[in-house]
Amino acid sequence: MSPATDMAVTVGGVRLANPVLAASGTFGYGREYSPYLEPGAIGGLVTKGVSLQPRAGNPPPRIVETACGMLNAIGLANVGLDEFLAHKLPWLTEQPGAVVVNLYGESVGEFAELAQRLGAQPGVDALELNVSCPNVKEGGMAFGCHPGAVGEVTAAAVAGAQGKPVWVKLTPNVSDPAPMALAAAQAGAQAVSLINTLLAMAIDAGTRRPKLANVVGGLSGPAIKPVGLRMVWQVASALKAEHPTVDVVGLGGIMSGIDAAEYLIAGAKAVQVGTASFTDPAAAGRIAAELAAYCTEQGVSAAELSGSLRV
Amino acid sequence: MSPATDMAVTVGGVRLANPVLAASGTFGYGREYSPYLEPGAIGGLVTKGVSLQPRAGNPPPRIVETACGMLNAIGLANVGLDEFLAHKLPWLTEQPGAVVVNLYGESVGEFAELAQRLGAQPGVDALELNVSCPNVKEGGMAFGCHPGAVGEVTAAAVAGAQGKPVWVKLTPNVSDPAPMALAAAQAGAQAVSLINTLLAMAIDAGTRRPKLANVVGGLSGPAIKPVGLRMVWQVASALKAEHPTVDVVGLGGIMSGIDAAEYLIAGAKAVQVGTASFTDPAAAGRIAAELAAYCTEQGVSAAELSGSLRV
Amino acid sequence: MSLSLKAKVSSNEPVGPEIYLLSLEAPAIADAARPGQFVMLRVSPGPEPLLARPFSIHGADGGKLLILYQVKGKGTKLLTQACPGSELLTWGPLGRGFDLTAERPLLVAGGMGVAPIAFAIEYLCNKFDEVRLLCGVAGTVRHEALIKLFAGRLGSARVKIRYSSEDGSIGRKGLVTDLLKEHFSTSQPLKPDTVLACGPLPMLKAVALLCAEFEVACQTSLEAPMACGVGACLGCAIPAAGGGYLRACQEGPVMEASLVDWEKI
Amino acid sequence: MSLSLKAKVSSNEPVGPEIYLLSLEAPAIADAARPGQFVMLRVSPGPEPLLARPFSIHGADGGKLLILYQVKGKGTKLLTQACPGSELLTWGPLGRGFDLTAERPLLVAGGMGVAPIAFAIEYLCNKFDEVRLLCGVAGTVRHEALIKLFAGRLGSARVKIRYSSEDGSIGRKGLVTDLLKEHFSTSQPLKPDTVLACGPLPMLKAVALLCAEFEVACQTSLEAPMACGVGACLGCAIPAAGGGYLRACQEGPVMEASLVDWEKI
Ligand SMILES: Cc1cc2nc3c(=O)[nH]c(=O)nc-3n(C[C@H](O)[C@H](O)[C@H](O)COP(=O)(O)OP(=O)(O)OC[C@H]3O[C@@H](n4cnc5c(N)ncnc54)[C@H](O)[C@@H]3O)c2cc1C
Ligand SMILES: Cc1cc2nc3c(=O)[nH]c(=O)nc-3n(C[C@H](O)[C@H](O)[C@H](O)COP(=O)(O)OP(=O)(O)OC[C@H]3O[C@@H](n4cnc5c(N)ncnc54)[C@H](O)[C@@H]3O)c2cc1C
Ligand SMILES: Cc1cc2nc3c(=O)[nH]c(=O)nc-3n(C[C@H](O)[C@H](O)[C@H](O)COP(=O)(O)O)c2cc1C
Ligand SMILES: Cc1cc2nc3c(=O)[nH]c(=O)nc-3n(C[C@H](O)[C@H](O)[C@H](O)COP(=O)(O)O)c2cc1C
Ligand code: FES
Ligand code: FES
Repeated sequence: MSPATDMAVTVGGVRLANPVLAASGTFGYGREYSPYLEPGAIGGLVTKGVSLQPRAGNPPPRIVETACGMLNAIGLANVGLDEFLAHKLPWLTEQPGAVVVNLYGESVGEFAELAQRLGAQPGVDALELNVSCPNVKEGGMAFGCHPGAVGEVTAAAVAGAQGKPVWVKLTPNVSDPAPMALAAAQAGAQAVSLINTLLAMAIDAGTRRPKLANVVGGLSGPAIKPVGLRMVWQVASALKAEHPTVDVVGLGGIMSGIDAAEYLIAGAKAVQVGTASFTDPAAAGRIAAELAAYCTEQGVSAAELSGSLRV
Repeated sequence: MSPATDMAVTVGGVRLANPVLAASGTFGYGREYSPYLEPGAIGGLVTKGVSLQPRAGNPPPRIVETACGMLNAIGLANVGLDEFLAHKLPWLTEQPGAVVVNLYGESVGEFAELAQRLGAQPGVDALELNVSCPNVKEGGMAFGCHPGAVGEVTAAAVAGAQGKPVWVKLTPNVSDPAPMALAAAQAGAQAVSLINTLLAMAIDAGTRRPKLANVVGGLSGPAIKPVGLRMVWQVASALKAEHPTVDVVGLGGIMSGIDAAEYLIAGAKAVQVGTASFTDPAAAGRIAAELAAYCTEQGVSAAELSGSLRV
Repeated sequence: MSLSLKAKVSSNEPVGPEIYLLSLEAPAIADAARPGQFVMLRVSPGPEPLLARPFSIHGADGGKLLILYQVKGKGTKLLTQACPGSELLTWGPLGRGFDLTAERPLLVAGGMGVAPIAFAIEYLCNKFDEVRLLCGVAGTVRHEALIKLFAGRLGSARVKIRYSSEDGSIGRKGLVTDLLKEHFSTSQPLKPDTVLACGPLPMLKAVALLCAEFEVACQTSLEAPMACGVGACLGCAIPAAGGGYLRACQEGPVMEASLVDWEKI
Repeated sequence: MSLSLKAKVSSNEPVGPEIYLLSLEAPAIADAARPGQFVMLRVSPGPEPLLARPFSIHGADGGKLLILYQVKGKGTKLLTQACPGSELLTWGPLGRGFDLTAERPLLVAGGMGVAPIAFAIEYLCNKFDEVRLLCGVAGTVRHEALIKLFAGRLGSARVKIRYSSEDGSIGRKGLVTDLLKEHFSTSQPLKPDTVLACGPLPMLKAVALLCAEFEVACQTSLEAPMACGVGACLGCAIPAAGGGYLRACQEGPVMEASLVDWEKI
């Protein structure tokens, strides 16, 4: 299908052929899904969160299915920065589509160092700071619930990133994500992405034990879409008023092109597809095609759709 | 079925024949569901939120279905206190099972007045303060997100309630509900019930309008169960350490006896069945029976099950 | 008295494009049912889709409950897959039906609005020698099934049907309200004393206005998104003429047109 | 090369209590499949249940993919309702299968562990005159289907099967590890050089320990909850002997027993 409408967008300083990205932690380092997607089918991908040192992650069980959703407590298992640079990034750089590197530090200093080393890589289009992981003891969500901490982490990353756009991934585990978004914008972020997972839990009534070894985990999937839409709308409205050049990347439960359209309408400039890839390895590409079909039918470009909610 | 095990519990100062209550706003004033439940099938009910003056509620559409959940923006429509006392409470008082009156004020003073007038009614077993409704402009969630405000409202209600137990219904739209629970406990609440609905939104991609006239609404149903379980566990753990006599009433997405058991295991002393009643008008009774069957099979009483999570 | 039960599917057959006739074994509900009332029907035993769907009672015959439904979205699509023998959680009969005490009732149906109207016609045929129905359809192609249905199940000599169709393929070209206006103007002095109407909202609104103009009582069967069906959730709010809201499931689905705020709806 | 496709159900029949044999039209996957590999299968097109289920490839025959599955929970229950002609989203073949280069392999299956082992046997029958299998079942009643299956599909003269059963109703009373120990002790000097095992975790653990004791290489096919099946989610972590974790879907499901930390698993 050749969409009759313009699907290209510029979001958070990155030009995308279409507004659909694969979400961090659900698309590996890209290559895992290459058998299932046409090259160039999606606007790009966000890598699994990279930390300075390799991380083994949490003990299993790490995932459990819930009603229209799933919990994960991976614990930010990842190959570490050196291995990422040596063996993951080169392949990614050769692919069409933007490469956004999601990164995770246990301290402001670690975020700065990661931003510096990753910012220096020509193959990296943007950095996404994970200040919202519910599954780790240090950093993660602890940063993401306080505007001051979000601002500090963001400023440090922006200073280190040598002009590379910095995005900040926000947690939904707050009453109102707008103060966090404004703090990130104030500190120089070019986009905020939301939502990360909702802190949640599952219990096995048979054994009376938590179903996850980590006890709690993050809820994702269609179940959380209504929460994601609400928060994207709140944040997009707040940014529009105070930082109109800072973009929103929306995610949470997107399973179809219509779901993606809803996020754009709510105010996102681009979207990310997470858990859906687990339910269909070709999901991200299919969603991009469905979104293009929707835009064609509606006679709008992707950019025009963004923020077009009529309240 | 006559359960071989003891299902009676005392929760928040109220003795219940079994730990299953019907949740506020999902069971009307009780009578609506009387054709579908055996008398005495459930431990009791929590009424639709009552305010001093009658409230018409929000314009329609007020409800919309989402993946394994629903949004509502009823806007606390209710008959008002006078009508409640004259025409709803008398019938309720004649039924077996506890009567918990959920109440909603726009100010601390209104909460106090409601508590005073309802506390004086012999047919009322406990008061549940709704400081967590996401669908109203004044009061509601605004109170529920700040420990200071929760404490103030609770103290005022406890002072007015003439010894009637006061329960406080907490919102999930916070990073951690434990400070709210501790503030309620400190101010004299005998139980906290959680969770209320998650603030959320749905968009119609065809019309590019919100699906709810109120734009945002509250997410309930199976989709939110993992969030409810996590928060009940957090709050139960916190109260156990600091206010061991204050109980937790758990709710959010309970559809079966096993779901109810999970909440008890997480630390709730009783549970409430909400949205499930919409999917099956006999749900609350069925869930009580299933929970009794589970307890018999496991050889535990309902009281023993409470807080038995092995972490 | 309403009740809830697992109703066994007796048959579930397409009667036209995207239109199905479902027959359920639910004697207790069928016996209590009155025209204009509805049932709530759970189309899946699992949590998705979560809510039950409301359907008007199309007929109640020998312990069987008939439902005439159109495929709209995922719930009704799933319903088409319910095989005979399978069970569907059903509760009812619910709500306020038609008041059938009028002396000269006139029935008005638009499209699928025929579902409850057919039940009312059966009822009225026991009482009157002649029952008049004005029936608006899109055209013979899209609504062939409904037209056949009338010719068949309602094809009693007592039922006098006049059609209007948007494409002119049957009866008068135009809207059913055109027929209604004509009927009001020409039926003097035996003008109907009550109109009983069911159909899409714009049609009901036009019918209500016309009835007000000609000073004829009007009962409209309204739809609203529903969660509980029993008056508990307050989700099914219909703006009331006097301000505030009425519950479609409790004060309705059939409401006196004069009670409804047709501007706000 | 793995790929994803909507596979048409050719047949989906019960072969015993709670055990079904599913045949899917998936030539591209079937052709690429090797024993020990698996596929991910979506049992519902909607969001509930959300995740795909992993199933070992039980056979690959003329473009058909065979899956032998046991009803465990809601996903497999739903799967039993997939009618011939319907389509199931399927991706694979996935993961690391058995290394079948051994000189004197011995197969060990426990219960449903037979699903991938059967595919390995077919493969080995092309290479060896005799293939030995030790098979542990609960008993003839509970595992009648599996036993029949061996007698049937694997009933080649080349396959030498010894049974153990927990209730003594077939073969030796006891566990399959009892058979294995006996086999190790009595098969000298033609002791197997590699054991290929699939079955419940406690069995695999016991098999791994025994192989270590008798210094026989051991490949175990492991299960873990999976979300993606392709190595991306990191959900299927298996504790590794050297610390850290291996992915059951990528470094497994078949893993050298020596790579696994059997204490932590
Ligand atoms: C009292 C009452 C009686 C009804 N009787 C009949 C009947 O006899 N036959 C029949 O075919 N239909 C009837 N309906 C409408 C029927 O309930 C809806 O068509 C059905 O719920 C749609 O479900 P779905 O899952 O297929 O659609 P969804 O996927 O839920 O939605 C598809 C579309 O249908 C609309 N819709 C959903 N629910 C309703 C609703 N309750 N009312 C109106 N539109 C809705 C949605 O807005 C959407 O545009 C009745 C509705 C009410 C309130
Ligand atoms: C690589 C691999 C190959 C497999 N091959 C086969 C096979 O050939 N035949 C077969 O019948 N089964 C096989 N399984 C197991 C099968 O995937 C599960 O039985 C199935 O996912 C259960 O789904 P459900 O929805 O019916 O159960 P659920 O409702 O999800 O759960 C029911 C019970 O099964 C357990 N369970 C769920 N998922 C798994 C899992 N992935 N592994 C183990 N236990 C699980 C749950 O903990 C729960 O106790 C395999 C699993 C893996 C990882
Ligand atoms: C298994 C898994 C791993 C994840 N890992 C990360 C991560 O490393 N960094 C991050 O920022 N988000 C991570 N996420 C969150 C997702 O990127 C996304 O924000 C969330 O899942 C909500 O979107 P979804 O509902 O589409 O999955 C992870 C999610 C899942 C399910
Ligand atoms: C239609 C509807 C109306 C509600 N009204 C109230 C209310 O008046 N007061 C209140 O405290 N909670 C109200 N709630 C919240 C429920 O009591 C409950 O906390 C929430 O729905 C989560 O539980 P569930 O998932 O079992 O429904 C309402 C919920 C719904 C769905
Ligand atoms: S549908 Fe619940 S009150 Fe009408
Ligand atoms: S199942 Fe996702 S990494 Fe193995």
